[in-house]
Amino acid sequence: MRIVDALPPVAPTLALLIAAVMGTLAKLERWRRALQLLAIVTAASVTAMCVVLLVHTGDGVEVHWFGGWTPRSGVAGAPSRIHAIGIDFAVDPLGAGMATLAGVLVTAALVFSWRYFEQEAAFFEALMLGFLAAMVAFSFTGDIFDLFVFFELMGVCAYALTAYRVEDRGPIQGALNFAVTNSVGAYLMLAGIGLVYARTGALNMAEIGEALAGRPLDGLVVVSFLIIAVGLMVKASIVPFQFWLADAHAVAPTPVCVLFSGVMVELGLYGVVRVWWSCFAPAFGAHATVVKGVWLGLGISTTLVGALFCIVQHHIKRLLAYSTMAHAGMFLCGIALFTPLGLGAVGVYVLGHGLVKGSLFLGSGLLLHRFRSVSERALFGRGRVLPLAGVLWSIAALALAGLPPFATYAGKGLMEDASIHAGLPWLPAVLVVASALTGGAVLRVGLRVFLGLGHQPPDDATSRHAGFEEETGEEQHTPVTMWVPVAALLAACCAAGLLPALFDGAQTAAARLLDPLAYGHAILAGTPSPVPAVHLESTAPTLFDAGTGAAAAVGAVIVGVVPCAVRVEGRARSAPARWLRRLRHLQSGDVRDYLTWLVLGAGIVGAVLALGAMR
Amino acid sequence: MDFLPYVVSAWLFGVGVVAMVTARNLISLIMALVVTQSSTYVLLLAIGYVTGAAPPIFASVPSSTPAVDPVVQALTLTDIVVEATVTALLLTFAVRAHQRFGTLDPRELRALRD
Amino acid sequence: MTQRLRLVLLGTGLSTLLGLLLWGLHGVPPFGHYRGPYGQLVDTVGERERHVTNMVSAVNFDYRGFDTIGEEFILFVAGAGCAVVLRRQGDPAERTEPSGPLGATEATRTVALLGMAPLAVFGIYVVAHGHLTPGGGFQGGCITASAVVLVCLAGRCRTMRRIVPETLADLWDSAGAGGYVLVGLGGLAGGAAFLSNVLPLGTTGHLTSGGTMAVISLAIGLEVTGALLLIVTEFLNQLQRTPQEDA
Amino acid sequence: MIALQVTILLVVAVAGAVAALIRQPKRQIVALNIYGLTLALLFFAFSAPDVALSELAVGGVVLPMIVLLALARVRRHER
Repeated sequence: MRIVDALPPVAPTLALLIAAVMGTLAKLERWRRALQLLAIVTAASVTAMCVVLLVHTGDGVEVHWFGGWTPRSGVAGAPSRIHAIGIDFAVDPLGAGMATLAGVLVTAALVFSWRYFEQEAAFFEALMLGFLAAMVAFSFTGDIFDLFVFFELMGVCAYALTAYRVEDRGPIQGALNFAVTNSVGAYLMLAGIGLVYARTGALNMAEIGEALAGRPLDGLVVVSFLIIAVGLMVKASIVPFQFWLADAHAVAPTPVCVLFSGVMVELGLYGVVRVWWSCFAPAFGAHATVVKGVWLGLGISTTLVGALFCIVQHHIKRLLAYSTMAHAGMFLCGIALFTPLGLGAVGVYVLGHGLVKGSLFLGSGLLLHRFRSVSERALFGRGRVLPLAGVLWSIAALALAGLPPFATYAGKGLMEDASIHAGLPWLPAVLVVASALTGGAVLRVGLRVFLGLGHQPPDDATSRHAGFEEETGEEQHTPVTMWVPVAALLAACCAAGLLPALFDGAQTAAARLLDPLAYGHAILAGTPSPVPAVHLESTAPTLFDAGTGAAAAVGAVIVGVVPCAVRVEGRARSAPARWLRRLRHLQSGDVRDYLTWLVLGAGIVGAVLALGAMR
Repeated sequence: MDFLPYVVSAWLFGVGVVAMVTARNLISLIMALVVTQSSTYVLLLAIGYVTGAAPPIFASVPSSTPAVDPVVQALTLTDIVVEATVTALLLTFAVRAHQRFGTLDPRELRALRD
Repeated sequence: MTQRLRLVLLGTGLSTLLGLLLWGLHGVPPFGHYRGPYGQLVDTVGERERHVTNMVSAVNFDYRGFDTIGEEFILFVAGAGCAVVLRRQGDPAERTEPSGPLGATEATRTVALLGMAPLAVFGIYVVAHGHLTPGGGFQGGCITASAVVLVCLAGRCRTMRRIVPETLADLWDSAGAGGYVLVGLGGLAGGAAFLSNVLPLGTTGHLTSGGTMAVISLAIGLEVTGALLLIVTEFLNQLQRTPQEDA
Repeated sequence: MIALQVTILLVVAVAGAVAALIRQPKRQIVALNIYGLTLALLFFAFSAPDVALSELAVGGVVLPMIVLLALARVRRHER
């Protein structure tokens, strides 16, 4: 057995084992530093394993059958099929890439939190490692129930981490809303898995795909896909399932927000992609266009709502959370193109976005550590003492908008090319506007906080209250362990943008994922999956990409500078402001409202899907 | 009549969701969540049931006896563990929320509004 | 949002969603006529291949053992999460031990104390026989933990804490969860796949049959007992908060 | 489908609705406990003794106990 064959199971379980060990030792305050170091080393090793797998899976799917239970054929009832009796990890480049991103971000977050928590921080590292293991296993698994189990593990770690700062009022509320909405989503997903199992008698995704293919589409298939996708989309913060996102982000410790925004939301979409192409795409056949339309609709609404809420925010962590939502919408649009280039572009974009957003969240953590506030108004001009942070923040803001040569630029450019090829020439405009708005909002925060540009905002009670979520008392010094991850993530995003091999690899990997039959053969029959004979597009940057990149960056600068130059506070009574306030009231903080939207959204999406599929 | 178990499962889901949305008390809401989740147990076990078949345990019967599907039962077991743990965690949130806000009414817990 | 609006929206959404669900369920084989290959496969080969008689345990601890690792860690993380959320922030010396927080009477105390030992033994029995008869680490762990908690219900939380101090529960929790992973890695170290059943399978029907399954069941039993006791202990610690802390 | 299963299913449906919709937390715990026991019965009737045993332990003992403890904590605070 080669070493690399052992890596898929070892990567997540190593993190789990260390988490279990740290659970016992968590209360030993004297060993605190040693435990933190152990956690960082573990996360870094897991990341290294994922990188090796990413490189190695360039030429196929790395399959590991737990317990050595390889599939078998010739079973009574359905003798022609090959049946999986165990659980498999099927690591393909996209899965390995997501796992690598998770590993990098967890490592960066752990390094950042070296000096972040002044009070006791028992179990923090154990929870973070559990979270990492869940994300890695979620990316690797080829079994739909295993996907659910690690979806839940990811959720439970995330709920506990959201509530980590129990000293304050907010975290409990944020964690509660997060946990209740995501749990209902998970139950829907499980019911969907039950329906699929009733039809196919299989839990392996490749086997499900084969069993569902070639039959007329019926209610069971449509509904099971609907509820599985809704469960995953709650995690992916797609409108109208997104309400938990801002509440949880606003209150979770900043190193945890890095993971929520940088990779957890994206993993929700990864789950949708995995389930759709492995299990359901062959069964939908020609009706796939309905799914495509629904996803485009959801993606665009998510993008616009996220971007709009982003620019009107003054709470920096909430602002970043809404920007994540806007990006999740863009990713869904890219996925809905149903082409290798589109999906590959999303892969690159997710990577770039995760790194930049991680850097930005850690930057806001830096501000929080230094000034005990994340309110744009309360921090006005106070960032002048941290010029380096200001520079990094502004670069990251422009990178978020898609400034060359960052990976976000490459991802967005490729996605724009892909939408033109797919016959949706208006989609690039949406992408440019949304990235200009979100990047601009972040830039505006930078200009106000680090340069004190524009008017001193009114120091009203709400702004003073809103920022001081976490602790009180000011810090004089920012430890180097906080600077390094902020800069390193930004540098990594830049480096990833300069790797053309990455773009080609992403497209090839996407082409393979879009070919469910090849995937099924690779897993069930054990034959390596060939590169499908589809036409792959050029991933070289075009003049058009440069144009849209420049437009987004210039747009971001305009969106960033204008509010500093013009007094907007006085216009609170104008019609758009009133309309916007009404819209913001939807984010009521009451979990019962969120559940209502979830059920209503699932019903509407389902009705559209059903009507389209039965036509 | 053969459709009844599935109707009961859907009913439990619906009742649970309605109870959650109309709850005036977080602990009530969490208990309603438990009922919502139990709909998945009924669904899974109903799917795997075979009329007249034995439990998938061959301690006192030969293994050639027709038995119901053991896989859904294993899945349901996992599901029950998940339920117990998520409920415990949610209850700790409720306890803390009550400590911080002095109430369990979801309407009052809106400290997050900015 | 007003309650009325909420109900209207929920009514619309829920009736649509339930309609869709029933439409989907319409495609499920009629109740009692299921013929899925997976379960049949396990029922056919399970006893022969695994030398155990409980097919549910064969699935949970062997064929789909990796799911169970995930499940164990959900429990583990939830225990840690409860400890994090309920961690105390006051001076422990100020706390007073509650006596009978649930208002136990003398009669219930006696019943509870008498019931404790047999219940604990039964729990261990259920853990040990999981691969043969209904039961296993999870069910047995729940029963064992309940037995310990009975002592507390009988109004003797201090005694309960002496039987199982928090550190011991912590240790069980970690040992169970970590032990399961070690069993998996053992398979890998033996040159086979992760979670390969590398121990001798024994004779079907015997207590020692099933190879690693018995070890896994034990690990789960430990972990479930530990995690549940940890959660209960955290809640009990809450009960003894001094009023000053709440202010 | 036999009459026993139909009966228990109907009982479960009623008990579930009661457990979900009762508003008074203390009574709700009792209702939830009863609901857990009816579910365990149903699982026995569905030839799933493993699951029934689990549900008996969780729905019959563990869950009500934790909810009771949480409620006791809240009550204590209110006093």
